[in-house]
Amino acid sequence: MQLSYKDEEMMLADQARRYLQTEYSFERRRTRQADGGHDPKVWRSFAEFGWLGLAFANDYGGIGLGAVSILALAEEMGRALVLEPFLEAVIEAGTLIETGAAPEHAAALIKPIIAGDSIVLLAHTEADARFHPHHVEASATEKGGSIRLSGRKNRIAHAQIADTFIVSARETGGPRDAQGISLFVVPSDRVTIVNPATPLIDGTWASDLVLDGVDIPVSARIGAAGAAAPILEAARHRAILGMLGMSVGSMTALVEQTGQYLKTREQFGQPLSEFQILRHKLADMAIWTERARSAAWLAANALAGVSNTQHTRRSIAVAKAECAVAGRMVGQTAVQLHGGIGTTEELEVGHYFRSLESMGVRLGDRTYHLAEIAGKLGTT
Amino acid sequence: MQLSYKDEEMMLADQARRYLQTEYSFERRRTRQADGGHDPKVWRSFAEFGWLGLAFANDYGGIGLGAVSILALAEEMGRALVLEPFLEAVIEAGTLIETGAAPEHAAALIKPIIAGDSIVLLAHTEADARFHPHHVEASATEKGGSIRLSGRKNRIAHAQIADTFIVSARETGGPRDAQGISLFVVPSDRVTIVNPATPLIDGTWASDLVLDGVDIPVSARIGAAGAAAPILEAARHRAILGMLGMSVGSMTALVEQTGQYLKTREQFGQPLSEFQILRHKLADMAIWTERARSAAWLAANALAGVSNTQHTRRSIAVAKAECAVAGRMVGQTAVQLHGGIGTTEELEVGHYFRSLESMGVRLGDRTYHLAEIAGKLGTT
Amino acid sequence: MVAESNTEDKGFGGIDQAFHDEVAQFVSANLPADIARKVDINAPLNKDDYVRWHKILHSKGWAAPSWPVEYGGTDWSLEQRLAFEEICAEHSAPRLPQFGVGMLGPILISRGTDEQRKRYLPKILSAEEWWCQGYSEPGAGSDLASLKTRAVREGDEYVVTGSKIWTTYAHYADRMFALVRTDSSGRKQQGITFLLLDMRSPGVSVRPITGINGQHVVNEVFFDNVRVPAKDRVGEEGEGWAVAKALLGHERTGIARVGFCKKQFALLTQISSRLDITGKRLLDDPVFAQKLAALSADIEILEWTNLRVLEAVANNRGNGSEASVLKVIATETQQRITELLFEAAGPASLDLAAADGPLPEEDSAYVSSFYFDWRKASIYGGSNEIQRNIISKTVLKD
Amino acid sequence: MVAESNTEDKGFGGIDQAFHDEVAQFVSANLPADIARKVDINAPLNKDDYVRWHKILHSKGWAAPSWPVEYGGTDWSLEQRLAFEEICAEHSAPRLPQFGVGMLGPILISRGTDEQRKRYLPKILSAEEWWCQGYSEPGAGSDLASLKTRAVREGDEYVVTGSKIWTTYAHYADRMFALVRTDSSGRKQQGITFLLLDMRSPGVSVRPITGINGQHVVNEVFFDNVRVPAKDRVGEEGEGWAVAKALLGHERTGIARVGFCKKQFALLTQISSRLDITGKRLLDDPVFAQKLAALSADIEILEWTNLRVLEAVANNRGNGSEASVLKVIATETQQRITELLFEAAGPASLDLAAADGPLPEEDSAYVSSFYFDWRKASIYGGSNEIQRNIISKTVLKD
Repeated sequence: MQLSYKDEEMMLADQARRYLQTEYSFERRRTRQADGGHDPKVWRSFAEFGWLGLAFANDYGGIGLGAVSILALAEEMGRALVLEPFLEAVIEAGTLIETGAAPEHAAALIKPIIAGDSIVLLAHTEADARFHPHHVEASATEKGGSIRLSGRKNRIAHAQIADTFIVSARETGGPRDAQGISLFVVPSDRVTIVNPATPLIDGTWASDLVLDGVDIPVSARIGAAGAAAPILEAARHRAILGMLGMSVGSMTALVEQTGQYLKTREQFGQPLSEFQILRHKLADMAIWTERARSAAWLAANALAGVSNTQHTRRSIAVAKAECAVAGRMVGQTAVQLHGGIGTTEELEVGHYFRSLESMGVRLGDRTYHLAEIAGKLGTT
Repeated sequence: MQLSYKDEEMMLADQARRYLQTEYSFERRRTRQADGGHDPKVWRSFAEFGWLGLAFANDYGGIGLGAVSILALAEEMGRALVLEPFLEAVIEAGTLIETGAAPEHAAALIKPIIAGDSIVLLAHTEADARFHPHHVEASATEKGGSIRLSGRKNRIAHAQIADTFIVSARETGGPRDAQGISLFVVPSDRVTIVNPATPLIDGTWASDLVLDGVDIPVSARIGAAGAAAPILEAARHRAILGMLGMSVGSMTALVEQTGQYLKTREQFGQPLSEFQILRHKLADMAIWTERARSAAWLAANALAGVSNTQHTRRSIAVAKAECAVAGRMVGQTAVQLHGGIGTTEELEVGHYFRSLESMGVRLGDRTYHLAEIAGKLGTT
Repeated sequence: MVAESNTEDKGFGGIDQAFHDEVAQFVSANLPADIARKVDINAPLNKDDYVRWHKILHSKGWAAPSWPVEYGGTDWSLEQRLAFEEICAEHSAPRLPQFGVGMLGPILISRGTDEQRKRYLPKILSAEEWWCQGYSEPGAGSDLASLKTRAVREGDEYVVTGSKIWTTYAHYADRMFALVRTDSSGRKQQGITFLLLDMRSPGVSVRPITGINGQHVVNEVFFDNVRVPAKDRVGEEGEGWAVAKALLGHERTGIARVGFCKKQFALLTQISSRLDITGKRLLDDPVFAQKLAALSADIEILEWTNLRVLEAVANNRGNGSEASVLKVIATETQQRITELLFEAAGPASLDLAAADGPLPEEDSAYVSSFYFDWRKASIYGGSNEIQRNIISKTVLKD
Repeated sequence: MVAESNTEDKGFGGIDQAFHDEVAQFVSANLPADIARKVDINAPLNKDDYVRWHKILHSKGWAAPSWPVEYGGTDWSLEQRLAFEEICAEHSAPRLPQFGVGMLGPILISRGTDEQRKRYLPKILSAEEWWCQGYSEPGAGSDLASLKTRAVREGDEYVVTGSKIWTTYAHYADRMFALVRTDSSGRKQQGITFLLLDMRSPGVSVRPITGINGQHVVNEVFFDNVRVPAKDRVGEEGEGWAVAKALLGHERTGIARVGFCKKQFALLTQISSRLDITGKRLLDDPVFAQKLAALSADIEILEWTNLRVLEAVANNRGNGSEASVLKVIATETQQRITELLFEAAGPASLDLAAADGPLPEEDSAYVSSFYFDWRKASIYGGSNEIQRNIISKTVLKD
């Protein structure tokens, strides 16, 4: 059990905070947001700091750090509201490859990721999936040594900058069966990118992808045919962990900024911080943030520890459900305490709020995760 | 549509308030509570004021007033936390008789009620019913001109003082069918009263009733055989209306008393009423009370207007669901704002709180009534 | 003042069917479909949308129901006016900005000069002139009376310098009615004057403020020695606070927005009724249905609270905090609606609808935009914290 | 002080299984069934119940785990002590009143005289003497330091006059530790002295206070010229506030009560698992199950917050408001549990269990009693309003 950062994790966080404070100020972020969020120079720095290799095994040239390190770094990224696809292209896609692909295949994919030369994204969600983790209508048909992919992927964030997609497609079964899903590595130039710059609430862009009978070699498959569900789950869990860290970082920043604002701003002849009702709402923000932090550590320990599928699933669901409501309460309250200016795009507050709501929804909203818990009451 | 009391209703309320303020002080109430709540002298006064005949038709010697008058009087009873079985023995049982019984039978039953000489109670709820309105396992078997009643009724408030029960029993169908339930007039000495003084949270007593093969004449049946469901519903709706009125009266009293307390009590060198957080909680109590008042008027109008079963049902469900949560919020907050003393039996606050929670549960809790609404979404 | 000017039927006996049908039929027949669609999905409306609908209502004589007939209003009761607003909202008509008809009009009618009424009322009625409201100032927050924009009398003119903020649709407006400070020696509520000024005057500039949802609705307005003729002052110099306040206390039909809430509930039902791949609707999910049930109950409670408040005020039985209670209940209900819309949309809530460009097809396209934007409801018009201050004052009678 | 006296393992690496099993097995084997049943359904416990269980723990050497070994304590780490409390709670052991073992004991160990330690500690350990706490006074509320009970020095004695309120189990107690005022000239925190007094002294009287649920737990205690030997003063005269405060800041393992919450959740599951006539369980109702899921998540968040807080405090990384955050989260979670128990019971929640007499059979017999009683959790021990004041102070660093 680990309940706080160790020295090396603190060092990682300090390094990230220092870099982001100067290089990722709110004004610079605003410029990057206008371009969909990705700045190759920033990404290059991430690579140089070793963050892109943080979680990969040494064998692949990574640093081999675990769940708590991901949490530490993600917290700083959430604090700075980083728009880069760190969770998607490193944590999520990386976990997929490392968990699912054969070592040689994995090495070939991972090394350019670590170097910052390749952006690989999972293309899994489809329009009718809602939050169902196994909803795949896209089809993969094997014929004469090659595989033909057909289907449509929905709302893939950062798709416009990916060079490679890992596409989920169904080889057998019905549209929501866990069995029968496979993952395929597809170069982005084989895919039609629709709506390349559709804005999302967190400030990034998303696109739909169309695979209109794309033929790829069988060797592009990651893992065994039809057996991608557990690989997807492992990647989803680690991506959620990253989101929890980012959420906690964002909430922490909101508590600080809101406290500062209340102390600075005067109304009716005294600082807002003198009004007890506003102080109590600030206290509520702090309480929700501590709850979210507990959720993040709960998830980190579940993913760091001995694998126990039931326990891990429940832990992730509990943590994600908690973070969603905490993020909402903190975001809403921060806006309310800032008053009019909190409802504009000019202040960071609204951006944090939108980003928190985004993380509350992505990979399953609170209702979805509570239903996961409810479905297993009494089984742990 | 009526949205406030007319002069005659205000006069009724004033009369009730004056009487109850002097004759139903908290100290007197405490004495009566030790005896299960009923005081024959108080009941006699109710009769003399005409309150027991308030809602009955002129034909039966009543005053023939409608839903809004019930609301007005109930509000005062809630304000004074009256323990008498006014809702049960007058509104609920009275509605059953007036709606269901043949005129002569009705007259024979109603006149002594109005005079204060007879206490008639509905014996309907059974142990496994939860809130199901048609749960009746007690059986009624007709044989040779008489009917044999067998079964058990659960948690009948004030049973120890009733001279007559109106017992629901099933003639046909399964335990939760709407069809097949009949109502029978049974003298209380034909019934075995179990646990005659089991305390309820609202300060009254309840008992279980056992009917161990009680033979009664067919003429004891109210209405047609097996057709009691709509009669029960009409009585339930009016009893709920009365509870809404009582709840609003109790909440109004709690807002006033809590405001007074905050002004009187000092802490950290100033009256509690100077603390903004406590002021806002008091404001919340006032807001919830106004919501509950709206609920009560919504219900009163639904019951006063042209009968439309779907509309009436939804209105009652909306109002009851609202009053339950409002009563809880007002009760809990009143206790919290009173601090330690609010958690004792010595102050009225706790008694109001318990009574409000009781009314929140009786005849269906919030969850039950929300489910009623949910089941009919889009049908009104 | 306005609310009581022609309320013969204070009993709220219910709207007669003929009136209801006439309004409903007129809206159904005359509301342009493109505007209705925007309203249905909470897409942003532009000036042209508002003006088109205003002119259609004007052609029917319904552009300013609350005004006396002599100025082009109606003889409707308060109840009818409320019903009119609600029926319009339920039938997808946009809520027209109220700065001209709802706010300045009544002020001019009760406090203006004949000349002012003749000059301004007809063009408000016809939508030829668009007004904006210059009350809030940077740094003032809920402390409205602390305003600092100065107006100095020079001969027949006032010279105005300062700035206003949160000015809704200032970028559409031809004119502004504004509170300015002509004297700072007394209490902060004193020395305030009510002026009508031309947005095209030299020295007026407008800075757009982008909302949290990316849309441009409010603005900051700067005045650099803007000259306003003294005849465009409403009321006496230094009595502007009373002029503004007389209105604030009386215009209550617009707080609850019950029709709007019902419309949103319809959208929510529609979004939740989409069949998924397994043939199920979100509406049939018991957990979601329970939330919908609670929300529909909340809307009904809001509706009855609104009716009770209006009836109490019409009969002078108010205690003074009714508008505050109503505002809290209304905005909390509305915000709860936006939350449930956001939830119902599922992953589609991740999309941030563009502020302009072609209208998206999906019913849920604007749910997140609406959710984020509507946080303002508990801030503007006196924050809900201020409303609770007022309510507690009334309960404590201090 | 106490919390840090023997915490070698500050890493919270997890409790080893052997320790866990030993505690669990001991409790299972030795806890009297009648006590366990009372605990299971939240029935009131009497003095005999508490003393029986205390003596059983004492026989095993576990009556005062937080004390140093030399006084009869254990060498357990903070983590083990926490685990001990939680395992006991999960296995239906009652939470013993902490006035002797948890509060006075550590005070005497750190601030008492040798004579006081010798005189009092053994009888606390053996449960021969029952202590109560005399801090709160009528009229003081959360403003503890405003106490007025006076103690006047007369030779070798103090003469105490005044009253205390909310004194838990004063009617069971042999002795009381009390804060009294020996000087009222300075700041209200000054001039307070910490005394140990005999409840059987002439001049002590106890008035029972009946709780909102009809049970008698707390009391008002009156002192009419009660004579207390000066040797029963702990610390110096006038330093009682510091003596009391040193403890308040350090005893944190008892705030969260995670084991208690889990136990309540088990009761909730049990009540919700009853088959109704249609063969369904409330547990399977999707709406209720979702509420249970949210509650079980809340309890897990409480558990991890508790672990994080204890680890931070053990490693001196606290910011000072941890206990307040924990208290708010814990009491709100506990109160939510009582609400859901109340709901699960359905009509049975209408019954008010008797304060004495034979134990009812139903699992749900005490749900309403517990629900009403537990409103005190957000009032006692520093109301949640006070806790939020503290938290905001920390955030604002003022």
